[in-house]
Amino acid sequence: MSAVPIQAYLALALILFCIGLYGALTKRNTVIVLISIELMLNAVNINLVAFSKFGVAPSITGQVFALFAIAVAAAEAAVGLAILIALYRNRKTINMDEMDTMKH
Amino acid sequence: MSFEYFLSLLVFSPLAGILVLSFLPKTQESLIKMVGFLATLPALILSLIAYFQYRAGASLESLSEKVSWIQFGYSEQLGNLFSIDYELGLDGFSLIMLVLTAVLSTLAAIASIHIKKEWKGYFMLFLLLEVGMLGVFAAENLILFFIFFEITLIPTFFLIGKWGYFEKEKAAYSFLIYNGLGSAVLLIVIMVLFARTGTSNIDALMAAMSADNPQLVAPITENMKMGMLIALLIAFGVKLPIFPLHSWMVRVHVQAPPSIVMLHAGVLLKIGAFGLIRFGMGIFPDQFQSLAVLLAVLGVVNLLYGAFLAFVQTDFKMVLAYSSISHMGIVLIGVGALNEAGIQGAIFQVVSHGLIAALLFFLVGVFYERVQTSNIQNLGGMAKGMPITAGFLLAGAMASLGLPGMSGFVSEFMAFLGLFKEMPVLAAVGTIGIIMTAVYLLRAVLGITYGQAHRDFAGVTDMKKFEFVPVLVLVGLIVLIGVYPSVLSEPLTSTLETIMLGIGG
Amino acid sequence: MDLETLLSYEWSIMAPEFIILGVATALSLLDLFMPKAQSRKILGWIGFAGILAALVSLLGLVGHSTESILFDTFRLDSFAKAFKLLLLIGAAMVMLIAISYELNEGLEEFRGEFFYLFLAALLGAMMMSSSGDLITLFVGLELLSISSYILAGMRKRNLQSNESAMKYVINGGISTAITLFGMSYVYGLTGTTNLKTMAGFLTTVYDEQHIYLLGLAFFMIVVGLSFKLATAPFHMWAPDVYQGAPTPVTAFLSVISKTAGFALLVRILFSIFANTPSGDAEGMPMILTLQDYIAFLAGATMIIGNLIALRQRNIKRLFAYSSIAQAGYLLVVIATMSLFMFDALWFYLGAYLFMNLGAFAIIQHVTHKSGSEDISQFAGLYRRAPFLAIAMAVFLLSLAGIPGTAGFIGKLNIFMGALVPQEGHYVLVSIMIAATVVSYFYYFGVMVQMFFRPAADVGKIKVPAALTAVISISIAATILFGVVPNIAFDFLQGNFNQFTDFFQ
Amino acid sequence: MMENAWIIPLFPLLSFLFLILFGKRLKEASAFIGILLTLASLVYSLLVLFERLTAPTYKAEGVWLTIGDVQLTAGFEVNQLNALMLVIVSLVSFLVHTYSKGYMNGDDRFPVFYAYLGLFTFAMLGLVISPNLLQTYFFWELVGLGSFLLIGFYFYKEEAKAAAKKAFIMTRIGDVGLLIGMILLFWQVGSFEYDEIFAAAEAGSISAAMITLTAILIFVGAIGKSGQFPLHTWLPDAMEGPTPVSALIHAATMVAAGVYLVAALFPLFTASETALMTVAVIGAFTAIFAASIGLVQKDIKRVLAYSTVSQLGYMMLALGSAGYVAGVFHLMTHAFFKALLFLAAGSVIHAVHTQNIEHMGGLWKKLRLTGPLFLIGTLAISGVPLFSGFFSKDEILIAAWAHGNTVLFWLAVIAAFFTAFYMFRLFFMVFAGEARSDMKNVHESPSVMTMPMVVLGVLAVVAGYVNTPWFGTFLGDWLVEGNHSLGHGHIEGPAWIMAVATIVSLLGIFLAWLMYGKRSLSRDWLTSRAPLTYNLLYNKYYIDEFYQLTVVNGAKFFSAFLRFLEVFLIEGIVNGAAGIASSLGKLGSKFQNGQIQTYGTAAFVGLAILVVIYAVTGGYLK
Repeated sequence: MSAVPIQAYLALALILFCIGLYGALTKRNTVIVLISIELMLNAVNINLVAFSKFGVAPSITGQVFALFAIAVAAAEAAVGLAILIALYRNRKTINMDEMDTMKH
Repeated sequence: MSFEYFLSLLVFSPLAGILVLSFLPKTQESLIKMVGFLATLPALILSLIAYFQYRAGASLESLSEKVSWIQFGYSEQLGNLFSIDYELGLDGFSLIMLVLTAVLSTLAAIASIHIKKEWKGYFMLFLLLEVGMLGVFAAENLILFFIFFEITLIPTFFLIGKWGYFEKEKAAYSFLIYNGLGSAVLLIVIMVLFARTGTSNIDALMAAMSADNPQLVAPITENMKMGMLIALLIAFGVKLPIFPLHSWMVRVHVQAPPSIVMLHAGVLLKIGAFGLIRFGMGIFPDQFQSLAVLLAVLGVVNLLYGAFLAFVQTDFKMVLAYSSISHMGIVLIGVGALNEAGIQGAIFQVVSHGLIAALLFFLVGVFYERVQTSNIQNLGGMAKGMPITAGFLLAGAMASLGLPGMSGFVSEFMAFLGLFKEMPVLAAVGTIGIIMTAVYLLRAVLGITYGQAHRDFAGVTDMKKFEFVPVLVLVGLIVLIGVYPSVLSEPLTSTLETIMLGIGG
Repeated sequence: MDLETLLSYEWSIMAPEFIILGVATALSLLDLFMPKAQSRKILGWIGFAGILAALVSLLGLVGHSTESILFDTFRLDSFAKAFKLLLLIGAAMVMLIAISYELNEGLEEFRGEFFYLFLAALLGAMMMSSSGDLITLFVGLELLSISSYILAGMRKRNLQSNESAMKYVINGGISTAITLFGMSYVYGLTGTTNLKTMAGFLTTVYDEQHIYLLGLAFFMIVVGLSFKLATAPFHMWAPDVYQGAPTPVTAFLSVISKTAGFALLVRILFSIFANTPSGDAEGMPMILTLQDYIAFLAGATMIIGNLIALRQRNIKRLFAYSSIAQAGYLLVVIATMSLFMFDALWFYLGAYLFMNLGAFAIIQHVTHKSGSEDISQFAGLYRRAPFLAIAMAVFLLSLAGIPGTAGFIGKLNIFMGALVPQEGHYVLVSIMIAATVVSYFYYFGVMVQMFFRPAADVGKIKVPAALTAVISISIAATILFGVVPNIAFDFLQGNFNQFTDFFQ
Repeated sequence: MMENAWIIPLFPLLSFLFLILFGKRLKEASAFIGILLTLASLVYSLLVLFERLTAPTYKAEGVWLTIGDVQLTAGFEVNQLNALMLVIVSLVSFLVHTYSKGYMNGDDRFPVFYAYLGLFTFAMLGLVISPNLLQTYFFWELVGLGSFLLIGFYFYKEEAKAAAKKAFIMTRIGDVGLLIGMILLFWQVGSFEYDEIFAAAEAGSISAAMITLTAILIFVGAIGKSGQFPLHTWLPDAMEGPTPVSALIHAATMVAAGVYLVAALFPLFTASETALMTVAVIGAFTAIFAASIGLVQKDIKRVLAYSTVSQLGYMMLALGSAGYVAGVFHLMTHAFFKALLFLAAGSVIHAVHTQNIEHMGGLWKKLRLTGPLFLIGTLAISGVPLFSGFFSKDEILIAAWAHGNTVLFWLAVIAAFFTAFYMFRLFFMVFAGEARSDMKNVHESPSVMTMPMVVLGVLAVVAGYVNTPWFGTFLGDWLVEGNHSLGHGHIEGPAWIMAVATIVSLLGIFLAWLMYGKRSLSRDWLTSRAPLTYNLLYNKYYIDEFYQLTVVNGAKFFSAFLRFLEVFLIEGIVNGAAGIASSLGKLGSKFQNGQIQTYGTAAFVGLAILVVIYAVTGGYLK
């Protein structure tokens, strides 16, 4: 069977990463931003997994790495949401662009 | 000077005063002032001992100290490269500067009687400043020199900024920034030398630079040398100051308390000249020769620029500030001449102007103390109320305009003697400065002391007892050097010989 | 892997980590079972004791030969020791600062969490400095980051605190993603996450494509980590976060996570890229071709940090920019890659640790006394608390790099490293020195407040014992290492035999 | 004796130091200190002079300052000229000291005055025994200081202040010339020693051009000190000082220092015809120029001042015409009769408390002693036969003629006529006729003032006979003895010159008598005929105004310009730099807008930039 070439996986990951980055940098809604970050992290996971199969020297560690990444991403998201709630309690908004009491 | 740590003791003796002061209650004014004054004496005595023993024929080598201090990198792979020793030592020139510093510090401490507030902090900083100044002249390697050089910076900043006059903070800041930049440039040069040669010992550097194929960590090209010399010129040019880097110094002279200006004009500015001669000439002799003309020109510019600006000032302090600029021009002229006469003249001018400036600023303080102004237009006829002070002021002015029999003449004469040999035309232009000096000084001094009093100064009292001490000492020294210059020239002989050897003159 | 192998490992070399871990867990349990009413200060002291214990055990390990266990995921080389030393000392002092951090609102009931989260973060930092594998590195990094996100938001009733935490977590997430993306490429080109084997593998890479991809990875990692270091281009979060976070956290971020970040950066750069061919004719190692990019970032960081600091009125913001600038100086060390690199980095981080923590201890106390963080709060400090004023002056002078302080020697060391190479980094050095002079403006500005300006209220200021301890230690160290730096250098050269084991 | 000649200047120095320190306590008594100590140096100088008449020149030196391998020496030398000057200076100084006891009586700064006199005398004596140019310059400046202090003695008077300042600065301008000259000479010869300089000049080891240049530069110094044109303006103003001072400094001694300097360096000047010519021309011009101004002045001291200037011009003319002896001879005689005139004038002022001759008159009867003495002085200066001035002036005219400066010769003759005229104009207006203002209780000065005048009076008559064509030219022969480069002791000239001189001076006297004595000729015939000339003369050719307009304002303008530079350019650049830094900071903090995403974007952009640079330069797109 002809395998999908690695370039495809990499391209996909890259595109996913860029979408995530774009979202993280432009969306006003903080939840969306957090999700975009997840997107970026998942792009990494695709990379890792792809490399672990089709990389220069395929090895299982890539997938281990991916697992760790997923765990960490989850933790990060959790913390992010917790902080967002705390903020919402005080500020009554989840809009990114309103979080600028400190500047210059 | 028998025992080992003579110089360290000399340099750090003021710290004892700081220690004592820190235990005194800050309200004990007279006690604090007394301690502050006493703390300057050990350095004075020790330096005088050193001077007279040297005159008596003792060698200065016996004074040098050396303790290994910092080792960058790993000695087993670098040997003693990149190691910085704590090394103090003297030659004739630095010995003289040391004595000058010690004397002026003591006198300035006396002058500090006029300080009105926070004597404790004042004297602590004052003594710290003295440590820095003494160390600068005793340091045997560039990094130590730089450290002491910076140590003078901080106390001066506070002394100006806290105890100065109306625009004190502005003055303090411009002092800090100009000198900060100056020392930054200096640091670059020092570090390049250190990084490339692996040593910062001045003699070692001189040797390394003059050797045909020196043992270097990394090569130093001719261009680099020239660049470093120019950098040095800028660094010390700020201190000296050389036109157009002078504006900070005017502000400081006007805003700082007189006792501090005595030290500032008397010693701190001289560090610039000291560095220029000791390091500029010593380490980069060949490049220095190619810059000599530039220096001479700058010197003449300084001389005239300062003189003409002093001519239109209304505040006596401003006049003195610009006159300092003008007189530093003579140092440059001497250095630019680059022959025995010139260099010796420059060194003489360094000492002489130190004494004269200190005298004049002390007298300014005395006047200000009594009439709360130093503006020429509000003064006049002071010779009636305070004849003695006026007399000394006139004496100071005469010394400063180079009247024979006073130190100013000897230095001025030698500097021009030197320059006339090398560049007669330039020197001839420079002599206009001699005339202008007389013009602006007489205008200012006579404006204050002679003529009709513009205000009624009834009840101004003449100098008090303690005020005589600094004035008499300074005038005495000025006349001594003026009449019997050998007191300076003889200790300098060996130093001059080495320098001339370096520049192959 | 079976039990024998597991037992065969010399676990003792992880003692410090275990201690911290243990204390952290213990604290969390204690916090759980302690009566609500009881003050949690005691937890702080326990944590402090734990850190000291870890410190002692680490000192016990100093003489220990280079060792790596768990398939090279955890290495105890001199580099790790040296940096963990800094981390633990810093942590101990931050702990003291935290213990004496009093606030009527926000923190009180969470004090317990604060302490063990703090220890968790510390643990992460320590892992970062001594792991030999991308995965452990990454986990350590995240342990540090996530804990510090929460720490920043500790004062949950305080809007600024929430906001700073939010900003921190968002930017942090982005940076993590970028770093990780870079790492994934490195992994892909080598097929391993172990740094040592990676390095070995990379020496044989000659494919243009691969080298270019490595280059990309390099930039992603550098930029991602520059978030931790708060250096350009990822520095902008720092001022906001520093301002909003509780002062002890700010201190922690500005010192410990920075130090850990540098440890991580050096670890990755020099084990992965050090002997990777750059693919150019001379076969220069990749790292040297990338040197200039780091230099560029360093220059930018120094300039940005110092220039913007000029305009700050809020003391914590001011110090945020100052710490950006300081990070810039530290980047210079890495950019120059001279034979003095490790010493210079270590010494300057040490000096920076003392002077910055000392300063933050004072800032916390002064600002907390008045509730405002405007630098005018320092007005007349000399009258109100001479000791604080003079100590602060020493720290500021050290930060400004004035002789007689550790900061100066550190800078000296950096300059030397930058100028030793054949073509010295004159531009970089000039920028650094110019930036230093600019920094005089704001450092002395604080001093002008303390010494020249009259105080708003003339009440004397009392300093709690813990803070006094921190300040005294810092001032002592700052001056000691400024006057006789060889103490530090001898220790370094005596015990860490030139970090030669870094590459083995 | 001569071995210790160095002690002569020390007496007055001692007096200076002593009085400066303890004068306050001594009050009037300080006069005696001054008088006694100057007497000491007078006696000593007389002894030295007598010894020198027979013994050879004595010179002693020691090292003063070492520069590299060059050694600058200091010491003293007693040759004919020095010995003579020693006596002249110490004598006049002694007399003035005595005179001042009466004149300054009651002044509350009496001791200070004597201290200053001591200082000046010390400097002047030091000047005349200096064996080298450097030392000469040293004291040259010090006499300037003495003169400055004494002119400004009444410091509270604005005029005195201005005059003192002017005197110091104008002379300093000259001094700079001298300084340059001697330094250039030093690098030519390698020494400041007179004899070495002469040796070099003779050996021709200095280029002619250089000799001329240095000689002229040194002469510039002389111009300044001796109030020659164009640096003469300070001398008349110097009359603000107390009259004894004018007698001592601005008549007899210091102003003659310029002449002395040229005389001392005579061999150098003779080595360059151009230099000699310059000296002669300046001298002659000054002589006639100053005399013409003197014609119309109203202030008794100013008239004398201008006469001094013109007489000094005579001396310069003499030296410039290679008349070494004539110059020195006139210097001596002039010292005596001009000192006499000033002291007498002082006595008059002391009596009538005004200096304006318009308010005087008819004092002959009132001042029985001063009058005749003043007359003697007047006769002497007018060159009436048998008085000292006659012989010396005659020598000068002969020298000028013999040297072929015909034009200058006739100028000198006219000057002589003027001199005679204005001196007698002065005499008649002061002493003849009736008082032109009511002057109460005018009485003769005390003997302490008159005695010195008598002494000078005698000298003003007899001093001429030491060197006459009739009884022999002892002075001349002795002066040039053993030094061929100084020319001959006596220059033979046609006899008619003496006749002409006599006639001219008598004419002058006669005219003055017609106008001011007998009044048969209206006073203002000159004024009415040529008011312009009169104003021109009365305002001293507007030279002061000219200087004010050009030099002073020039300097002021230039300074103002530099100040502008200072404020706007230099300060401006600095502030500009600071501004740039802070505005950059401002810009930076603008980006810091509190928006999280901006920060992220910044990081991303940074990354992008790096990658692009890398792609373009670094690895891939090569």
